[in-house]
Amino acid sequence: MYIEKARVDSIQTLVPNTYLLKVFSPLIASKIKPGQFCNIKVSETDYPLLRRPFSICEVDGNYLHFMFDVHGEGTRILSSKIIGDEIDILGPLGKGFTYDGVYKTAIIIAGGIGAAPFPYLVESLPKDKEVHCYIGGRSKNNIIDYGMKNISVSTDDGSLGYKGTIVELFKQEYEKFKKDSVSIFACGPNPILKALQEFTIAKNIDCQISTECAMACGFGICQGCPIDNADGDGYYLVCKDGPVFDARMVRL
Amino acid sequence: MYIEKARVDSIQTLVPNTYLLKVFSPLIASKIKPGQFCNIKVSETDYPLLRRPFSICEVDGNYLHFMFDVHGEGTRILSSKIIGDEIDILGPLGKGFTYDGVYKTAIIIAGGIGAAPFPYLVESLPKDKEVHCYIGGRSKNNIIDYGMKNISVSTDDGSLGYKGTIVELFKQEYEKFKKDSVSIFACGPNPILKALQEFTIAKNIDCQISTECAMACGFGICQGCPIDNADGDGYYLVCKDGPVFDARMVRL
Amino acid sequence: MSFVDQSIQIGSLYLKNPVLLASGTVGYGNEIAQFTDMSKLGGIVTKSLSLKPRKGNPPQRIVETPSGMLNAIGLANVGVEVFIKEKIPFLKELDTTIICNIAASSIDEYVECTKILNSVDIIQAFEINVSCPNVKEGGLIFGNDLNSVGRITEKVRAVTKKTLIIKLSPNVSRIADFAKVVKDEGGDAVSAINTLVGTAIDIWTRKPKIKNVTGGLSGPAIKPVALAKVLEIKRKVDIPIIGIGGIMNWKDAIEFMIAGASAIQIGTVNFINPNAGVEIVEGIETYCEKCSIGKLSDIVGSYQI
Amino acid sequence: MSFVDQSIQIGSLYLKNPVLLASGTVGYGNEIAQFTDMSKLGGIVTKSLSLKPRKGNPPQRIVETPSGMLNAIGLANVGVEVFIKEKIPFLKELDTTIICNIAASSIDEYVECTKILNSVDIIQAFEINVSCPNVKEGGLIFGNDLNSVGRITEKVRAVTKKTLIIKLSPNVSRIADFAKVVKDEGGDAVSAINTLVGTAIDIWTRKPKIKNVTGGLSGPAIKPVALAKVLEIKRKVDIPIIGIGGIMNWKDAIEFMIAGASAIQIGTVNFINPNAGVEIVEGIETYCEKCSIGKLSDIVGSYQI
Ligand SMILES: Cc1cc2nc3c(=O)[nH]c(=O)nc-3n(C[C@H](O)[C@H](O)[C@H](O)COP(=O)(O)OP(=O)(O)OC[C@H]3O[C@@H](n4cnc5c(N)ncnc54)[C@H](O)[C@@H]3O)c2cc1C
Ligand SMILES: Cc1cc2nc3c(=O)[nH]c(=O)nc-3n(C[C@H](O)[C@H](O)[C@H](O)COP(=O)(O)OP(=O)(O)OC[C@H]3O[C@@H](n4cnc5c(N)ncnc54)[C@H](O)[C@@H]3O)c2cc1C
Ligand SMILES: Cc1cc2nc3c(=O)[nH]c(=O)nc-3n(C[C@H](O)[C@H](O)[C@H](O)COP(=O)(O)O)c2cc1C
Ligand SMILES: Cc1cc2nc3c(=O)[nH]c(=O)nc-3n(C[C@H](O)[C@H](O)[C@H](O)COP(=O)(O)O)c2cc1C
Ligand code: FES
Ligand code: FES
Repeated sequence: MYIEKARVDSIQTLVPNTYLLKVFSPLIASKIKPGQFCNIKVSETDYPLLRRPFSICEVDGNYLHFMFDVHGEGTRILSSKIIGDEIDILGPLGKGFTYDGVYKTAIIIAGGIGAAPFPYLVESLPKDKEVHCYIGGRSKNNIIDYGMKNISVSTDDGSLGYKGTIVELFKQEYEKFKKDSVSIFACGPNPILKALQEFTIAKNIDCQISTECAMACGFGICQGCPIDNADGDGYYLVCKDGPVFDARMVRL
Repeated sequence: MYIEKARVDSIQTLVPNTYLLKVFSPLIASKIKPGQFCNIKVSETDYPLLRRPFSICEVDGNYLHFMFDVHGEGTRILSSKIIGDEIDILGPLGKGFTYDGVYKTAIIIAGGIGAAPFPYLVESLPKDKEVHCYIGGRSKNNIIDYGMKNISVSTDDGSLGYKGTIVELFKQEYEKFKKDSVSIFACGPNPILKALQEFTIAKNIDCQISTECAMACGFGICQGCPIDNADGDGYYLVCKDGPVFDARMVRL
Repeated sequence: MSFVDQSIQIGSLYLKNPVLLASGTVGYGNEIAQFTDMSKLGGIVTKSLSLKPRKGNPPQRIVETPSGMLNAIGLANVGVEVFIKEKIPFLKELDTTIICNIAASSIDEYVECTKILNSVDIIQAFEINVSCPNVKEGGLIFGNDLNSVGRITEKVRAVTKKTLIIKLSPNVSRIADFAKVVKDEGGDAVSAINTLVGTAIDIWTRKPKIKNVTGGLSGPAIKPVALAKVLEIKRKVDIPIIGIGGIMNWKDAIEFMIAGASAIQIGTVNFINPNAGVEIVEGIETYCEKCSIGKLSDIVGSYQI
Repeated sequence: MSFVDQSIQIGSLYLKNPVLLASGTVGYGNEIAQFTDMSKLGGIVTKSLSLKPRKGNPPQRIVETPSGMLNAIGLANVGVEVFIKEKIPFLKELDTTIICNIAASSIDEYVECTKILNSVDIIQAFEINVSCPNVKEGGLIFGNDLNSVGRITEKVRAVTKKTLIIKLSPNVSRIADFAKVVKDEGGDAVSAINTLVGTAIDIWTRKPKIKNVTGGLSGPAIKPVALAKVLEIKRKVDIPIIGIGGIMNWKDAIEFMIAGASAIQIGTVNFINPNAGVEIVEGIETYCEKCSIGKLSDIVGSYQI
């Protein structure tokens, strides 16, 4: 794990309110794995106080990409960075996706900004795996297909693709993959992950979900980020034991 | 008084650590007088919390100039503004210089960043007045002669002009002006103002000094900025009754 | 065109909306009137008044801290007499509710001030400041002592029928006990909170940055503490609360109301944005419309715990 | 090459420098060791330990506030037994002073924990947490009660000869009274402060942002309050103080020492900059050189008032 002062190389708007930030960060780039995250200091002052956690979106040589939505003040500050600015990044953090198992098709399910971790995962999957990406959003302007392949889309308002949630769409299409061995990788709003968790546990499909939780440190010293274990008799820490968990391991 | 969102038109370094900021602020520009000041919000967030007071340095049509030293976090943030940024400015505030009296020569005495209010004063003086500017600084790199005329210089280290404080230099040269009627306008560190106050009161010379005090509001509602009156039995408010005072009125 | 009823009733005090400007942060109203339309506010609370004029503390009186500020003004004020003669005429013109804040160094002085001011028609309520951290006599010696707060409430209550609000100190373990005693002694409401005691030291001169050594901490830094105090009172004592502490915008104001505040006061923010009060009234309006709240007072204490 | 003597003596406890990592903000040292050279620190204080493991509070446990954060971890910890078996071996390797923080829900539990841990050689001091705002039993019920703090100090003192530090609650009117009782009952030092009680509410769901309803406020926001508490103790009671609260850098550390702290602890800043402790030690060094201070302990309580 490193704390690296990373120079902004580019920042672009992918879809309204969603940015792609590219920074020069060779140390972290050399180690970080899909599904891991970094904890980013968005300003040079002590305000806002805490770092902000972001999944690694893509690695390109010495460069890291982060994909983020402007949510509150921290992400607004981040979105106003310009080329040459330095950003203080702590990472790589957490446990990422396990994707080298014995399955045939990787199914990616992303809701909204839940798309963030997948370009790097898609890129990193063993060449023999097939990939199918399910991407959901509120409306067609929110569909983020950056770095995705083989895409099915749903929107809440039906303005693009299936009208409904992405998990509903996946459930309908699941028959297609039924005979193959599949492994699911999902990230998005909690209700979506919950619906998916129920489905995959019932059907006994391998499913890894990337979870979120308010964090102070991001590396295990504050105990601020608990998530219930499946039995409900103890907690994992999202930052250390996650953010990616086997869907069977946790209670959402 | 106005609260105006002013667009940055230019920002330049005058001498190391001293900046000149030019903003488009037509309302305030139309009213502000030499010696008055503005209270500036240096960031778009609630941090730093308070505005920062700065003297008006120059007015150029719809534009205001401020001259400032980087001192702490607020001025550091201000110095990193770029063209097109918007800054929230409250002004004009306080009582400025009275400069239309019956005197022949205006003598300006500035220590360090105390130079800030004088370009506008020099510009605004009635055409029949003569002007002589005494400018002091730590070393030749700190001498700010922007907008000044007819200059005598002192430095603490003797690297330029007289070696010593600017008030010492003025006292030595005062003989020159003795027979004329003069009016003194001064701004700078407290010890300099104090020395000058003593001298001018003893010699019965008109002298106005621009003072500083920590401020919260800048317009009279917080009572945060008292300065002792000459008798020591009450306070003036620097922001409302000053920042410019007749040297006879206050205890420094 | 607004369909939201923002009016608030506290004892006999009617406020057209819950946004008040806090004592000590608006003087007597004249300066801030240049920046904002005071008739749109719920009301203003005057700078603390004492029987005789007070010069206040020597400089330096204020210092900025992270997301906050310390002040030790020391209750500088013109005194009751000058207030009535010179400030009341302006306040009369304002078309907003006037609450008069009183600070004193003895119980008798509280009573005396209230008596004198009680006859001034436009003063609609009294806020008794028993919690100023910046004066030697009175202030926290009263505010942190249950007994004194009870006595002051009782004695002042006896001389006025106007709405009586006691402004509580946050520098205590159980603020609800203080609210309880105010209620028991006939107070109509409590204001919470006044500033927290704090200090700052210059590491080069080793002197306190504030001449008075300690000052009162206000601003966003104290908001979580203030909210917890309001919630504590609301959960334990049935008395109207005026929420104060670090409110910068309408969201903060709503947060205090949900926690239990019937009305709110804004202090430090006035120094930065003297129009904040009006903006808060407008923001509350929009929030209510979004949430289909017809009567704002319905949200008071509506926390889901 | 340094000529500044940063060493500090508190009771029988020798610290090579005054910078300690605060309880609950470094776990048991292992994670943070990846980012910083712990041998350069004065020491670390472990996460509060209880007799049995504690699961802690349900999420959400933390929320950011202006220049601060609220936490309600609820003393999640592995318990004394697992601590000795699994955490001590790592701590042994660290070449820094280990202070063991204990939290309990009864006086007996405090005594029991101390007894067990007393036999562990590398533990050089105990810090007794009587001031956690986030648990139902123990915590502030003890910390805000003079009598309880006295009893706990007395009973724990009876079972250990190691340096005994009591960590005080800031949620009281007169913290010096608590320091006095600690001194009278044989405590070697006090730590000040633990977090301030605070809360935050989501205005859309009307639920507290923290599941526990209230949490403890830490970070720069509380620094002025913490400094005032340290100064209050220093001016009234002759007992070593460990200053805590909102320290972000060496300047803040020096400010606390001038106010009266013999040593300091850093908490929240570790989450943002896990190397802050070492940077503070270095900054103190430079400050002392600039000010020609040969022995750092000379500045403790050197305020000019
Ligand atoms: C492991 C992990 C990976 C993430 N990856 C991404 C990503 O790749 N792209 C992206 O856009 N967002 C991601 N998020 C969410 C992102 O961290 C938040 O959107 C961001 O912290 C919001 O900060 P803010 O200041 O704009 O919002 P504010 O609401 O002002 O933040 C206030 C506080 O709440 C916390 N917070 C707010 N929303 C969230 C959230 N959803 N999850 C955790 N903490 C939150 C902030 O960190 C901050 O401490 C991730 C979160 C986690 C935990
Ligand atoms: C009426 C008036 C006019 C001024 N004009 C100018 C000017 O034209 N150019 C210029 O460079 N400076 C001027 N100053 C000083 C300027 O306001 C401070 O340098 C600035 O506020 C420092 O802010 P900071 O955040 O960089 O420093 P910090 O030290 O981080 O500020 C912390 C707090 O202290 C206050 N503060 C710090 N130094 C001063 C000071 N010297 N006077 C008043 N408050 C201070 C800040 O406003 C802030 O509230 C003026 C001050 C006053 C009162
Ligand atoms: C400069 C200043 C002066 C104050 N003077 C008074 C006062 O005279 N009487 C009083 O009851 N409260 C006074 N207060 C306290 C405020 O009314 C308010 O309770 C406190 O500042 C918290 O609110 P805020 O965080 O919105 O500022 C003062 C506060 C400040 C900042
Ligand atoms: C997440 C978190 C957990 C904490 N846990 C403990 C604890 O277990 N025991 C304890 O005595 N103090 C605990 N504290 C309080 C800190 O040790 C410290 O007193 C407080 O945070 C103030 O210092 P700071 O502002 O530097 O963080 C905790 C603080 C935080 C932020
Ligand atoms: S965020 Fe601190 S332990 Fe997980
Ligand atoms: S700065 Fe507020 S009264 Fe002068």
